[in-house]
Amino acid sequence: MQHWSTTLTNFFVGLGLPEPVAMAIAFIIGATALAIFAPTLALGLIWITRKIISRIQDRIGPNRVGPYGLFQTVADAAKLLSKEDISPTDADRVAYNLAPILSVFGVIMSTAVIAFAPGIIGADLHVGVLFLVALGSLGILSALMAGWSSNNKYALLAGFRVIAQLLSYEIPMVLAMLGPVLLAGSMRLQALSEFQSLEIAGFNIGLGWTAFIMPAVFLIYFISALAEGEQTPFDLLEAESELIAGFHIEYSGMKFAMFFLAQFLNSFFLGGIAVMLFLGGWQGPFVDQLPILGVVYFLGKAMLVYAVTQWIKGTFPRVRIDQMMAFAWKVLVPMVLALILWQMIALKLPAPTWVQYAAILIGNLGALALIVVILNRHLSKEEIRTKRAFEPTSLIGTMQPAPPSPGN
Amino acid sequence: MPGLDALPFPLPTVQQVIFILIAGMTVTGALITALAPNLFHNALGLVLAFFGVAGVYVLLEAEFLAVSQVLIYVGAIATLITFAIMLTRGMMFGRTSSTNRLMLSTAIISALFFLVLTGLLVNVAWPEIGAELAGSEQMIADLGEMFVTTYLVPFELMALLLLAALAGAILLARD
Amino acid sequence: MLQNYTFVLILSGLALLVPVAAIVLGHFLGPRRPNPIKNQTYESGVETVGDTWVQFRAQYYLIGLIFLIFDVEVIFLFPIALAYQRLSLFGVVATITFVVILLLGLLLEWRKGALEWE
Amino acid sequence: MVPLNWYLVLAAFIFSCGLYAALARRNAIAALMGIELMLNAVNINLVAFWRYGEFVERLEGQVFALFVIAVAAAEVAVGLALIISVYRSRRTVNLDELDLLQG
Repeated sequence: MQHWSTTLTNFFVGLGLPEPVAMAIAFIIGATALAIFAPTLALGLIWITRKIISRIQDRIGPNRVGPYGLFQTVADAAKLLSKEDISPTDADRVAYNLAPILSVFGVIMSTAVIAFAPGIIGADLHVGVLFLVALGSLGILSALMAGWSSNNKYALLAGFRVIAQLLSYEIPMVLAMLGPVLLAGSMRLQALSEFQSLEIAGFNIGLGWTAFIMPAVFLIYFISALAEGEQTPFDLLEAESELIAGFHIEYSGMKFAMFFLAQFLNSFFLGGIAVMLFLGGWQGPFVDQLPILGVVYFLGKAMLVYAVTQWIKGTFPRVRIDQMMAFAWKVLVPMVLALILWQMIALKLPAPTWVQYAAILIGNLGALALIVVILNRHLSKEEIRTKRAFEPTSLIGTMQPAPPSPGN
Repeated sequence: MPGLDALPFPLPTVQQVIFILIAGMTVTGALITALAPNLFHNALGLVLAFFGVAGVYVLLEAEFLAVSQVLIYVGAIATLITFAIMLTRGMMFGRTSSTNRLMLSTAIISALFFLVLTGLLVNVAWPEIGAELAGSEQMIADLGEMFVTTYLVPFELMALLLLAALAGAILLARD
Repeated sequence: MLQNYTFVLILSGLALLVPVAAIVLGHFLGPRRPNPIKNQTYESGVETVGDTWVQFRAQYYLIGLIFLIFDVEVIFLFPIALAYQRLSLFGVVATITFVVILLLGLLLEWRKGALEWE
Repeated sequence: MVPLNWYLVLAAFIFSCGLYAALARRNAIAALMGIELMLNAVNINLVAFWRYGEFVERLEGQVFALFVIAVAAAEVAVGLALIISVYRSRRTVNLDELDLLQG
């Protein structure tokens, strides 16, 4: 499949431009498309989130501005544009203003390596997967700068908390990404998507998803991505209902909007990475005949994953910070390391490919079963059950009357 | 264009312009790291320099190295340095000068070092071959293969070294 | 390869432009009436006490430390994964040894209690 | 292509900045940052010589640079842990106040 830039360049060369100029124009057009696509997508994502969450909470959600309230986010953006831009005294000017820019910069850059369809990818970097992870460190940097420069204790504390969270979950995430890379033998996202084809009688139905071979690795990636995207149940940073806003507490107006935008896009793209690595990317029926269908498949799958994260947001309670850290280091990391080890052994079994894949699948199912057993045993321990039922650690928000004192 | 040929120096190619941009970024970062009195600004300058160095690696077509530079230096080392700055903060802001009494002599030595080195480097006729690379993806795979064949001993030793560093650092840093 | 990065460079210019343009626009469209009270640090309506630079707990540093070590080792696994199809048995054993050392490191932290968040 | 000299001069400049920071700064963490800069400068040289050298396919410069990065990670981890540990007992990280070994 020809890369889009080649097609565009050839078109401009056909118009009589010299080749370097034609290529530059093609690149600028492509980059502009991506840079416009990302913020527009964010407007849509915010609308979808509000609709899903309000349905879960038995509300209607935005329904005034435009059909189905579609333009509500546009109105909100316009409102934020007209808000005063307050910066606290003693804030460190440079870092304070750079932090929101950096956070948006990171998410827009990650569109560069997203494989939308065969031949439609900004730049098919040979280190694609690691490039995406590296952009994640920009998010860490921006949290650090925002927290430090605001000259606010809460912002600094929240910044440190969120960095500890992002760091802890990056390890299981990267290790889970190693699974598909080992199978496909490439870090290019286009190659990873191409790898997940499945031909039955010469027709590609596009269901060779790596998630079918390694469900446990996929689950680990998904959980880590929830934490990396600061989504419930790992949204300790924001904890909208009980804490103040986190490291961006001192930001207002458009600068705050930038953090907001970056967060929504980030969780969408983390879902997009899950689709590219585990859920077949742009693969689907008829995509070989009509490549542009890939865009529909990819965005559809990514939206579905995003909807699931919002569903989780509307359903699950938040975890405590100690639970969160322990979960990353004591459950996810050992498990994914063991799974990768098993996969390495299975891939070198002297047997046909399908036997190797079956071995990987068995290992993954075994890991899932092990987790269920351990969790079951842990949660059914008598002391934990009593503690959960009768002794909440804090009475705030539990709706229970205080236990009667023994003196009565 | 006859006008351009008359210039006393050749026009830079696109790659050279990009190199100058990246080098400017790196130099700015390095200067902030060395000279700014505020420790946090030092750390930010260091991050800028790290990004610049990653850009230099890209220009040298060492893709994997560039991405590891960002992941390890920016993502982990710079973060760790900032954590340490926060943990050891105390009297270091503003009250005393940020440099010690060796400042002047060190500045002179560093400047001389740079000037002498530059004078030497510019005058040596380095053999510049710069052969075409076979393919970037192939190169990354070759790198991986070398880790477990040619460079097996340093590779495994490195793992052990990191393990030892981890153990030692945890012992030191715990309350 | 450099062609790919030319695109990345162009996109990075635009990716900087989008937030900068938005913030500058917001800066000019919004009102500007700062006063000392408005510009105070917001700490939930309570007057700010003392320095912002409160002492941090070492646990954060420990998390960063463990992350650093693991990050380095995990990154080294990626090129090996690319070459994995053509590795000999010797190479496979070497890779597995490397992963086992990684696991040992995790076990060590666990035993030392560095993973406890008290 | 960019001449090799340019990379070398850039590396020399970064190295000098690192040298200055490592020697002249009072704060131990700033000195450590200077050392990081020096290591980065060395890495630039390694990779530049690899790229312009004779045996591009042997990848020695890249492998060496990667090992330098790994060792730098270990160095930072232990160095910062030392600094934190010293700070706990002496309440300072200023290098010229840490003179316990001075006669």
